[in-house]
Amino acid sequence: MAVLNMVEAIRQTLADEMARDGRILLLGQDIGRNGGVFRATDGLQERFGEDRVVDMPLAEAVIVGASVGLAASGLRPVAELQFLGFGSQAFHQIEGQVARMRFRSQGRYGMPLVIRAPFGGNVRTPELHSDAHEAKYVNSPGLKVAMPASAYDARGLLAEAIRDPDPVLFCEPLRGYRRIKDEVPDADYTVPFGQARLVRDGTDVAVIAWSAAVTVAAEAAAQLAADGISCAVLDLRTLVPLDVRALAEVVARTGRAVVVHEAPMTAGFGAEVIATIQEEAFWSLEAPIGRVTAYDTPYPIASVEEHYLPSIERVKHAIRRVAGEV
Amino acid sequence: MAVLNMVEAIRQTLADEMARDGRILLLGQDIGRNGGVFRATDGLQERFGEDRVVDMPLAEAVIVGASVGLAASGLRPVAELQFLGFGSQAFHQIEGQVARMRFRSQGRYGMPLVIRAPFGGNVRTPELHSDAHEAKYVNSPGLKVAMPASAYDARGLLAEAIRDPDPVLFCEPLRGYRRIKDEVPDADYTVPFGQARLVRDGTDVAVIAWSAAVTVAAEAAAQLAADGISCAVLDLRTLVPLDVRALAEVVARTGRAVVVHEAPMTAGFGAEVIATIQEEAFWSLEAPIGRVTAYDTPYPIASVEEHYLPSIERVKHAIRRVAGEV
Amino acid sequence: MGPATATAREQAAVVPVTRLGPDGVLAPGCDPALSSAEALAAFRLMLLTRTYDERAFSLQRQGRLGTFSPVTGQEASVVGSAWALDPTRDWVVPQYRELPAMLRQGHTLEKVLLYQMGNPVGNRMEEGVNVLPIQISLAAQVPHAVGLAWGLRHQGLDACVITYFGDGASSEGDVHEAMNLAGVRRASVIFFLQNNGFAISTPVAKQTATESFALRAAGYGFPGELVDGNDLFAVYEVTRRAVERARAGEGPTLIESRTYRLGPHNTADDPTRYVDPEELRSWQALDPIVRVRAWLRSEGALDDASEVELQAELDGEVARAVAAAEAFPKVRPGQIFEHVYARPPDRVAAQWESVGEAGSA
Amino acid sequence: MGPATATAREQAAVVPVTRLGPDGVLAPGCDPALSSAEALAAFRLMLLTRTYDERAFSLQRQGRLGTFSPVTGQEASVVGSAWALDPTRDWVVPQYRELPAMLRQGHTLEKVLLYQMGNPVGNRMEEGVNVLPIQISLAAQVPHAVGLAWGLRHQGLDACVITYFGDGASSEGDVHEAMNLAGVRRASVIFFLQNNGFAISTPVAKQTATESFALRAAGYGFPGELVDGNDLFAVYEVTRRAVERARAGEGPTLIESRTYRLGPHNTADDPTRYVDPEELRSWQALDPIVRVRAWLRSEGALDDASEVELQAELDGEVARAVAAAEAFPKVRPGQIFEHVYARPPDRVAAQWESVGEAGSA
Ligand SMILES: Cc1ncc(C[n+]2csc(CCOP(=O)(O)OP(=O)(O)O)c2C)c(N)n1
Ligand SMILES: Cc1ncc(C[n+]2csc(CCOP(=O)(O)OP(=O)(O)O)c2C)c(N)n1
Ligand SMILES: [Mg+2]
Ligand SMILES: [Mg+2]
Repeated sequence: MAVLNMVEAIRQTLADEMARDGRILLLGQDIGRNGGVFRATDGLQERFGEDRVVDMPLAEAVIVGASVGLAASGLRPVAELQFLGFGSQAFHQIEGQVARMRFRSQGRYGMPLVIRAPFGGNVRTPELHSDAHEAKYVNSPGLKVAMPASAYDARGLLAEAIRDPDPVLFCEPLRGYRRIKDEVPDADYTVPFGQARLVRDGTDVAVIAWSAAVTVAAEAAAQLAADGISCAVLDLRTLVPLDVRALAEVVARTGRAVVVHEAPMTAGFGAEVIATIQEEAFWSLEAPIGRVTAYDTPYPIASVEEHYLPSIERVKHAIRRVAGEV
Repeated sequence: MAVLNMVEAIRQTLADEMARDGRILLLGQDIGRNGGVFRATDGLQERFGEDRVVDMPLAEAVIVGASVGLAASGLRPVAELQFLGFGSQAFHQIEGQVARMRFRSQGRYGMPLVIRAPFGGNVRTPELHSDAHEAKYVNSPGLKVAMPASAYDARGLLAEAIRDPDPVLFCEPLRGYRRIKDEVPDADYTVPFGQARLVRDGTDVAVIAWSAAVTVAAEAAAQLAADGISCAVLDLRTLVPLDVRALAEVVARTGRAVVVHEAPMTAGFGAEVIATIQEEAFWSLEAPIGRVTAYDTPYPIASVEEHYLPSIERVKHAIRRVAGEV
Repeated sequence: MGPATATAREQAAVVPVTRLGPDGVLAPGCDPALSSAEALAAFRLMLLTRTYDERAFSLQRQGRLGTFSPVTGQEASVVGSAWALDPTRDWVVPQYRELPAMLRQGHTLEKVLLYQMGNPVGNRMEEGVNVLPIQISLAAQVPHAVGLAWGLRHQGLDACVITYFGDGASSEGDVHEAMNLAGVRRASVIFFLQNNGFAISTPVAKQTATESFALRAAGYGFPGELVDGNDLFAVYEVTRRAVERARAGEGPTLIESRTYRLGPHNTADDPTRYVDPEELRSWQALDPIVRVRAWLRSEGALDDASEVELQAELDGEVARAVAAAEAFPKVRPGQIFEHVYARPPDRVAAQWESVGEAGSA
Repeated sequence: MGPATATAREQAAVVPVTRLGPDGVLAPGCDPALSSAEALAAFRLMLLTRTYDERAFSLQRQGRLGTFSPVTGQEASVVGSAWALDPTRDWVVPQYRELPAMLRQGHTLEKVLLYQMGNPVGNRMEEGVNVLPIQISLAAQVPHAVGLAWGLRHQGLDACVITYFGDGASSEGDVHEAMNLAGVRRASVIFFLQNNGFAISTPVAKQTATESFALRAAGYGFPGELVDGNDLFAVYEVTRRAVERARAGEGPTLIESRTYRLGPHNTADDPTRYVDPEELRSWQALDPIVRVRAWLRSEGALDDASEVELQAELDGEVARAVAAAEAFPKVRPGQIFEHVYARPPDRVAAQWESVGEAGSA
């Protein structure tokens, strides 16, 4: 058992999976000699060779599109988008091809591939690097979407994603690469998809989040505990599959909920969480479910991003409001 | 006053707007000599010339990307995507460029452009032509999204879209091109954005829809009226801006609601409607809000699309369920 | 095979390689690229395609078949290129107008019809049929072909991949990204661009200003060839050369096959709105089937009697496929969910159970 | 201007056009493309850029500036090309590493710094400064340039547009789609591809297999030129030729400017991980500033004293810009909402009102 940050956990998982399964190959921009701009693949090209860790031309659609062909040939590509924001360049390949190839070919060509993509705020990137686009991919059936919030889950969910016969978009929070650290077992394990993680239990308000927003939610909950508000914090881990039961259960206990995410509010995945809860746990609800999200604006310049993103203060305020305190 | 179908209303609006404003130019695939694959631009090239009605190479990203440059030069491009599904090829230009250019340039380069795109089921298209992708664009701040459900609105909203200084994605229901007909005034008018239309008032259940789903909702409501269930039907008309007040008001009257849309359920715009209602009208709600949507699968082969799309039967059933009857 | 060496302009890829003239006579000094037995087999496939197109058109008009895109006019282009492959190890990555290439690889008319009649299982290639599904999202298949070629070679297989795309599709960014990657990786892939004059109504002159699409290859570091796409022998020869390069590990080739769509874009299209009748007539005179037929007759490989017999055989083949497809069990609503996921999310599984019921989500 | 006529290999676009040698001596038979007064002015801008890069680097290390991408090594490439334009009517559509082209068009160091210090208003070009915002989504600006050129000409303006993009960005589909459209529309646009050897760490040999990017132009029906990007005179001359073609209505030109990124990709990059020190040294010997300086000295347009004076002047210019930018009012949270919409949706307006409050949405 070692304490790793998320980027270390991811790197180790990639190495272990590649050692385990010779069909896995990595492809992406600057992932070889440079080891990835965040060093997620540092040392892997040295270890596995240029044929299995491949620096690609600067073209996201063909990184994804070639992965479709590689998968059809019997391999298990793990593609890296340098940033999720540049997944938009490959959007037609992801939603139109990756997600639909099994269906289109009626099972002949499964797509056991993973698309890794960092995203998320608070690391002062230039424009377009931090945007949380997850909802767009969730609304693209055929794809699974994983959003780990801890190093433990980054490892377990990535191993699961690589082994899953379906294509997975694996979103990695930039903020967590260095700043989220926790214990990661040395032994092999996977975290199954569709099982949310109860980060903390509580009786007053359920706070639901994924990826780096879980840290914000947990911190807000911890601070409010001192004030006598007992919050459950649920980390969804994967948005597709969605752990509908866990949502219903936690809200059944609390009767109140707040969703927190880094994407713009309107048509963000928080809306789906709210819709699902009101479908599954309507009669438990004692107050409107709160949303703490980014605004409905493009991701702003880094100097004001902390005002744009859900902050601990905003989450606490929303919890208090939902709890009926303000 | 004439009875027009939606494609006629759109064609007439394009002609009138082009006559009114010399800065408008149309660009798209097969829109010139062929008059568009659905004849939406029939006769316009003859009338306005090859310089203002431009057949483009088969490349969606540059149809949109060139529109950005055309707008920056002071023109008002109206681009046609042959199908909304192929907007995915231009997704980076739409969400990353069109939607953000005003913001990025801090007001120097507004984007008074319109992207017209047909979509929607029940006209037996090949794969990828019918998909309802609206939620992905709604979650792309900077853009407005219009989804007319009648010929009257097609005309009024398109004129408004063309005159609006912000970029507008204008989604046209394929099913309505020939099959939705209603009265369209000859005189110039616009339909303002962000004002939902109460298609029918009612007291038991509010049915909320947009685009061709409005027809399904209205028919279901009409049939249930005979059975003594009184439904209001609200046509959102534009998703961005969203008429939050109209949603709150109609649900305040009915206490119950059903959302109907052609997109897959999970993270479809129905989720946003539900989230908004529960935020704005929670205390009015007497039952969970129902969703009648497409399934969370890729759009299927045409022979089974009627099972995939919200049908009158499924909408009626959902209304009865929400009304507490089943 | 023992063609005359390419001329300088041919090498510059702006004058098409031509072997078999419109009259069915081989250019002076050229040996036929195919033996007469092989040419007859290729001719059979061309004629089967034409026969199918005609039958399918009438089925479509009767409402027994969905919209489809005929191959008519492009038979030499598709058959000549596919003929250069070894179906047991090579792969075809089609757009949607390459029926005979799919058949040559082992796909069946019955399944094609089944799909066009509305049953998705018709789109499943059987194991051993080395074909990817037809592509509706234009050009999106081109990156797949590169990845496929790369992956096969990565696994030590001596396979090459041909991908088809149109003059219209060639404008999509995917084609550029794929060709560039193929150059870098020296992928064993043949980019077979069928320039049939149109993308729906858009003439190629509005699609691009280049003198020849084949010139694009130099921008990616591999050879480009321009070929008369209505000439079975020339198409076969040029593609064969590309296959040999690929097998030798020399990487990709781009081939522009210059041909013409003699029919409508698809059964919903009205080409009289935009096709110049004179241009159409001039290309009708270059019908690829007429040419091969004339050559086969001049070689004594075909005569009136054997052609009547062949046509009857092909009519029968199409009729049997239609009968079999029509006899296939009707599509079920549940098929909406089949093969979407290998491991469906619970929510999707729940929708699946309810499909067809009014109470469904 | 009276250059020697291009050689055949130059015309084939695989050997760079070169005029001013690394020693600052003009190739035999060449007239200088710029008068010594103009060359001195261009040199001033090159040196300002280098001066700015050095100052900005140290500000960044002090935490007074965000991440930025230096121009170092590419000054001749950017300045020489921009110099061929008329800022009063022509337009620049940049990627992000073309600071001096933006300055030449009228943008200011102060605004550049303001943006890099975190105030978005620094990214607003003033009216009359014919520049589009810098582009982070690589290659997405290239279609904009084509539309802009098209739109200006549509309105009867005799303007041309230059767009910059890197060897890395050139692999994106957007570049292909844009160049193809430009060919079809004969748009007055110059595609200026700065091949500086790298896309972050990816060497150009892994980016493409082509012998020269300039060869891509033939695939779109317009000329391509390859130029020594460290040679101010050659870059100016080749770009000037392209501008003249554009003005004459002859359409686009693609220029590959072969240069080298002497510094890191940006201030967060560690090039020692991937740059070959020997290769770096060989390019340091080709420093574009050294060359022009030598020529200016040989012409008597520059000497020790005037250069010291010039450097002091540039240091002062940069220092004043830094001071002005640092004195600018601090960014406000409300700026998140400014200029998002001309007519914001109610919901966005409501968020705007609440921004900065804990109770905000
Ligand atoms: C990405 C995309 N854009 C638009 C369309 C609509 N569309 C279908 S076929 C076609 C023309 C294709 O032309 P070409 O590639 O030359 O092939 P051809 O039909 O001539 O064989 C168009 C525009 C599509 N299917 N996909
Ligand atoms: C579409 C897109 N993909 C990836 C990136 C990340 N990225 C930023 S700069 C860069 C390299 C750009 O190389 P090049 O175009 O050669 O320009 P240079 O930095 O050498 O001037 C990359 C990959 C991006 N900004 N945009
Ligand atoms: Mg074509
Ligand atoms: Mg570069």
